[in-house]
Amino acid sequence: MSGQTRPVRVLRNLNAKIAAVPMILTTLVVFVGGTIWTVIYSFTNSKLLPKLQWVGTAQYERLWNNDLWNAAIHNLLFFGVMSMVFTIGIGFLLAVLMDQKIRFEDTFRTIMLYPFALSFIVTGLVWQWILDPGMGLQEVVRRMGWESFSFDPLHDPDTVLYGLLIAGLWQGTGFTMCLMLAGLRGIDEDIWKAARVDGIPRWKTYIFVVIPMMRPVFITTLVLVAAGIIKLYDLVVAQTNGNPGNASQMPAMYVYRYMFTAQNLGQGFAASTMMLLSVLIVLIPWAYLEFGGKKRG
Amino acid sequence: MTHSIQVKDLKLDFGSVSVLKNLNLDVAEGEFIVLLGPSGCGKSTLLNCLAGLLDITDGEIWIKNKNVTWSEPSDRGIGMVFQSYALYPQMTVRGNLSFGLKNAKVPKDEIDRRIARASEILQIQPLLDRKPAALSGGQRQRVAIGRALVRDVDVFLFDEPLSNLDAKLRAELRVEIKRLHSRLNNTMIYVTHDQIEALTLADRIAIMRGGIIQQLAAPQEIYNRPVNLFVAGFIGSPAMNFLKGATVDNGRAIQVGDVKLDLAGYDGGQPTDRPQAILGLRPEHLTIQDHAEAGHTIPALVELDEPMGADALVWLQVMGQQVSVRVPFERRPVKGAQVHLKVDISKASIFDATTELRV
Amino acid sequence: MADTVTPRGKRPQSRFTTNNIVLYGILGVMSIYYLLPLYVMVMTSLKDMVEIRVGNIFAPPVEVTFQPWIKAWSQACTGLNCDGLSRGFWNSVMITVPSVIISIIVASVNGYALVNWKFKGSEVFFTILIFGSFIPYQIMLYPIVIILRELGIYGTLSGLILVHTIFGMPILTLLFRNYFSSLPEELFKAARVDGAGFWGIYFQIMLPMSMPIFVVALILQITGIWNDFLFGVVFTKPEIYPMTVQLNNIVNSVQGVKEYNVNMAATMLTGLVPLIVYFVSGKLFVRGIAAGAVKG
Amino acid sequence: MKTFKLAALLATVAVPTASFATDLEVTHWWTSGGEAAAVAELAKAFDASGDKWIDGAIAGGGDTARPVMISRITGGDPMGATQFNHGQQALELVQAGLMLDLTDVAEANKWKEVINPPSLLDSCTVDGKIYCAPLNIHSPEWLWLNNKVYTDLGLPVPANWNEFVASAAQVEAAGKIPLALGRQPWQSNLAFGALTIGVGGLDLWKSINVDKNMDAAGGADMLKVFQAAADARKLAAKSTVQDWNQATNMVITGEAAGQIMGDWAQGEFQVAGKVAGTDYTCLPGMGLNAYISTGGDAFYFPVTGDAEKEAAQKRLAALLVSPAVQVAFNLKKGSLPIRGDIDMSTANDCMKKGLEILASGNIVPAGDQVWSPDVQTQLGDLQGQFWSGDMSAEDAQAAYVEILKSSM
Repeated sequence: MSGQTRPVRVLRNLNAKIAAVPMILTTLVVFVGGTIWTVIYSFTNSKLLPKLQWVGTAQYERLWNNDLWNAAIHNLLFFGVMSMVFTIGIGFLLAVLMDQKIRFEDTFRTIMLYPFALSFIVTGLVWQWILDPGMGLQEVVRRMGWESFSFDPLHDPDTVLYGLLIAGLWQGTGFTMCLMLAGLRGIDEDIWKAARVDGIPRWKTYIFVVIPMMRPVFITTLVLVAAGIIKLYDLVVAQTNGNPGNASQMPAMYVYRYMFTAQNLGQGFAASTMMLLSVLIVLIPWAYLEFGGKKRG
Repeated sequence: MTHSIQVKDLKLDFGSVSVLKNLNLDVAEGEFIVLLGPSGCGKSTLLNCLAGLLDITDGEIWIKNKNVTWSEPSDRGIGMVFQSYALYPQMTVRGNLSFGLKNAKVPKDEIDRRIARASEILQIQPLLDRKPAALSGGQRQRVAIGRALVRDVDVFLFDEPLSNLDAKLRAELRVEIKRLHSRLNNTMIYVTHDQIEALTLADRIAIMRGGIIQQLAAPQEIYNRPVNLFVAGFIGSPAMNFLKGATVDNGRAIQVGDVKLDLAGYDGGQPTDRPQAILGLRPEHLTIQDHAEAGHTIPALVELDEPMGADALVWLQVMGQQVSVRVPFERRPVKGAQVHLKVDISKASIFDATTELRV
Repeated sequence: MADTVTPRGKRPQSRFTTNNIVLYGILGVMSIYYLLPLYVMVMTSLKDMVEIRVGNIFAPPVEVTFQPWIKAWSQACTGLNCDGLSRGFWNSVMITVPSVIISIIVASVNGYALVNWKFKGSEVFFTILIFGSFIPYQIMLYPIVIILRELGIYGTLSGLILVHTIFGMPILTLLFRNYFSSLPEELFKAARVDGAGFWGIYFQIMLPMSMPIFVVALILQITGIWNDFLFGVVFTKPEIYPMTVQLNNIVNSVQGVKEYNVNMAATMLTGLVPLIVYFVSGKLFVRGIAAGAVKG
Repeated sequence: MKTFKLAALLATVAVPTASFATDLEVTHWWTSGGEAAAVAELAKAFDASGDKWIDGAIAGGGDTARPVMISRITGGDPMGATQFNHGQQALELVQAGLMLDLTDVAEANKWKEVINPPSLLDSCTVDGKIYCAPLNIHSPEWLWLNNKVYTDLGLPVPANWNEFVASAAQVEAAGKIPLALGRQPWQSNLAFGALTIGVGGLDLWKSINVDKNMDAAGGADMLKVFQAAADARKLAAKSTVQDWNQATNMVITGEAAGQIMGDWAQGEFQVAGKVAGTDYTCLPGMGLNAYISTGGDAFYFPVTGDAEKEAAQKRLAALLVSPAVQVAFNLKKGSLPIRGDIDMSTANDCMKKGLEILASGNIVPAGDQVWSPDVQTQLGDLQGQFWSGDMSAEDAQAAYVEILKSSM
């Protein structure tokens, strides 16, 4: 290329742009295109097949008047907050324990990580079974002599989300622990020396020095965990299927149910749009902080 | 003399931030230019622009009388050495040296010849089959220099090449780079924040601040006649002393506190009267004596001294302002003594306090 | 990279300090929590139905039988097909191998381009991509069906590979981007001065340095794609249904009573590939994550 | 068109024609024991005619299978034939021109004359053309009882729902669950539908569901039905299984005394080797009103654009309605045949009861035929919530009326 004339902007680093084509197409066609398509059809009364018969915001009005949807949103919020707090909390705690120069670190790590290799469907089934009052944990404890022992979280509307949580944490905390452990090991050894010289207790060092330093790790973990929570579907379907009543319904299940079982695409799309909107509300401030503020110099 | 590098009206913006502002630079062939400045001054950015690693916003860059403004880095006839060495960790030293040549499709025997020559110059023959991880810092930087050397180019770009080395190695390699320059005699652009490197290596130093070259001149010129307060304060260690005052008597004298100093012999012509002037005095251009000389001395109170081996730096109080003076160790005055400082006005600089320019 | 994963912290002085008892106590209890389901699965899969009905789920089998495993692998029925999971195993391999390879190649190139070859708007695309990782798959089913139909690859293996590549892209690109941005930028600059282009730098400089993160990506993708049910069942047809579809059919098609032992055996057979991957490469996984995947 | 008609005619007349051998992929969600045995009959008959049945069973019920089917049809990679329930599930696919017109097959085989009740064919008809082959009739309003549970307690086996409720306390006292109920919403909805006909009576059911009389839906008679359901849910409180056949299995094993389930439950009893009348009792219309509603399954044949496939699709359509297949299939499935002109003498007690009611004409359309899937889903959600929670009968009725109104 001649060095004298400024190259056409688009052609500069052409190879890099060609290489980014799959990403650009994916984002534009699938994520942006699919989202816009979904939003457009959420204003129609499409049933089994998408049709452009406008009904204004009727689908949304129906959505927000629907007990099931409201229950699903409520459940997701509750489960999401609990899951986020416990996944990150337990993950961090385990990582701290694993970081104490323990013996058999490899063994412990494998034990904690292997559930992540299993699908949510499997996780849901196994835990449904272990928590089954008739033959699971409750029954076993009763047979050992504690007749009045009662542990049946999945069939009580007030506790079913905790039952899901037990399974969700089982599957996900190992991975979080690995992320956190990686973060802990990325921290400069000098920090520990400095803290010891200053006579700061270890737990204080963790809370006031180490955790702030691990901000990027926490953010990555948060993104991964949050993405998983919003998509939560397989686990619930396999473990409780939304029962008892609506006590463990999730928005993704509502979407799927109305799109395919009820054959009311418009309603499903309206629910999808609300979910996407809530994702945007969370993500836009994050993206702004992440990319908006800093520039390379 | 032919131009080796010409930078014409170079501008670089990152978004709304202007990093380089209308920058011009002419470098003669074989010249050793050091870009010096505090961090964030744009010196490394300028080097990256010369290398073609950053796309500029406006202006032109010419290397060897060729407009290379938009050429690929590898087509500009430059070699570059980085602060972190940037050796490819998975390749041996030989692989590192030959990578660029292979990309340029240089014939095999030519590659071998050039590697042999470069490794002889840099004395790295025994290291050729090692991986970078097995080398010491100094060895790594030699290899990094070798990578520029084998490219057989006219211009070498150094981006703080010695900053990661300890003081002793740094001094050794500094001499080696100087030797290399005198042997190869090609153009070198060298970015550093270390003024010793700048003063020892450069034919000319470009002092930068805020994306602007403040002064481009030979080291002695910069040392003795700094163009403004910033350059004056930045160059020289220990730093230049500044005393607030005013030029009086039609510029024939400078009033500092209640002392008036005669400006006869000032290198810079007759300054006009300025109510706000700053007198710049380097510590080595002051002498301590116990008697006053009207128009040539300032009274001072000795506060403390810093022994520096052969010399000592004496800190004194001059009319409420701090002044340091370099004296031979054995001639340092006692603490608390009332002394007089003799000013060598021919080596002093006077700055306008508002424009900060030397007068 | 190995030096980044050595444990930190004070080494406990003796084996029986209070600290140590608490430390190993907590780890032990947690290990029981993690191991319990696996234990139950294994034990149940080795019992016959009679024993399951009378015994408790935690008791080891009185009489070990491998019949459930055999049934799950080669005899369990879905509708009229009674060849168990075996039918889907090779399909899963055929789906997983190309999907994993292609999705990782695409995502690693993305990450590399995002870090080293920024262009106007590249961060915007990346942000949208991250947004994409939050979209529940169910929502995107319909648009994807339309896209695949328009491309004429609905119901084919290539269609499914494309879907896995698309939905694997957000998280993988994030991982690769984070990793590549943790590599020294000067290496990239040096290679450009040395005349290497986009692909030259990618293959000769970046790839050889990126094994840790490739291991992480490999593990995540093998697990994710192997375990996928939704895309496998919606975007393909019975001849190329993955193993999970058969698993679903076995677990959900109840012939009278639920055959828990067969279900558990089927579950473990299906999970075997990702489980082996984790057991074998768990150490590399942590190392890979430590080597830059989580640095923002 | 003429050549197609000819081909179809030929196909139906000369059944075993190996020269036509074509593979047809058939998707359905029949994967339980009795269901799979029934499907095997279809496959056997189709294979015997020289073609090949490629089985595409998707387990997990219609809710799991239908998205797959619809995606594949709209995605342009359709199967050869697919199951849907009678009613409106496939209506839009037909309207979009994605389904094969079977009118010529129907005419050639005189479907209009043989299919009974005729309402089944009406469900297949869109704009005067026929798009599906009805296969069987399922009536959901049955009460299934385990005789042994009652004889062990020294009680007579209940003859209707009221007696069942009356004896429930004794059953419960014996440590048994009176009523087995799977916890999927459609099962609660089904139980409620059965109670409506059983407790509320057929006229009430018809005025709400056929005449869409909302006053009746919100009226006092309907409230009684809701109260009956509220009582019933107490009887089912300890039943926590998900799938219908797990619930049926509780009745088979004597863990539970009874279950409200469609006639397809019979297939499970049969597979378990139980004999109707001796081991178990079936009460159509809950033993109160001997009416049944005529839901069921039909096969649709997506347009493939392949003449050879199309011919095979039409051969299969004709085959499904043919007398021999009807007998073989329905005996295994436990469902009623869609034609009255065949010999079902080998049917067991329960099925005979159904056949009698069918012959007497005491039939009503099924929920899928009178309400859209959207309404059915919402009703299911409501009943799912009602049966497993503590919602009051009044509140549930109000929500019920609201859902029905919203669809009109």
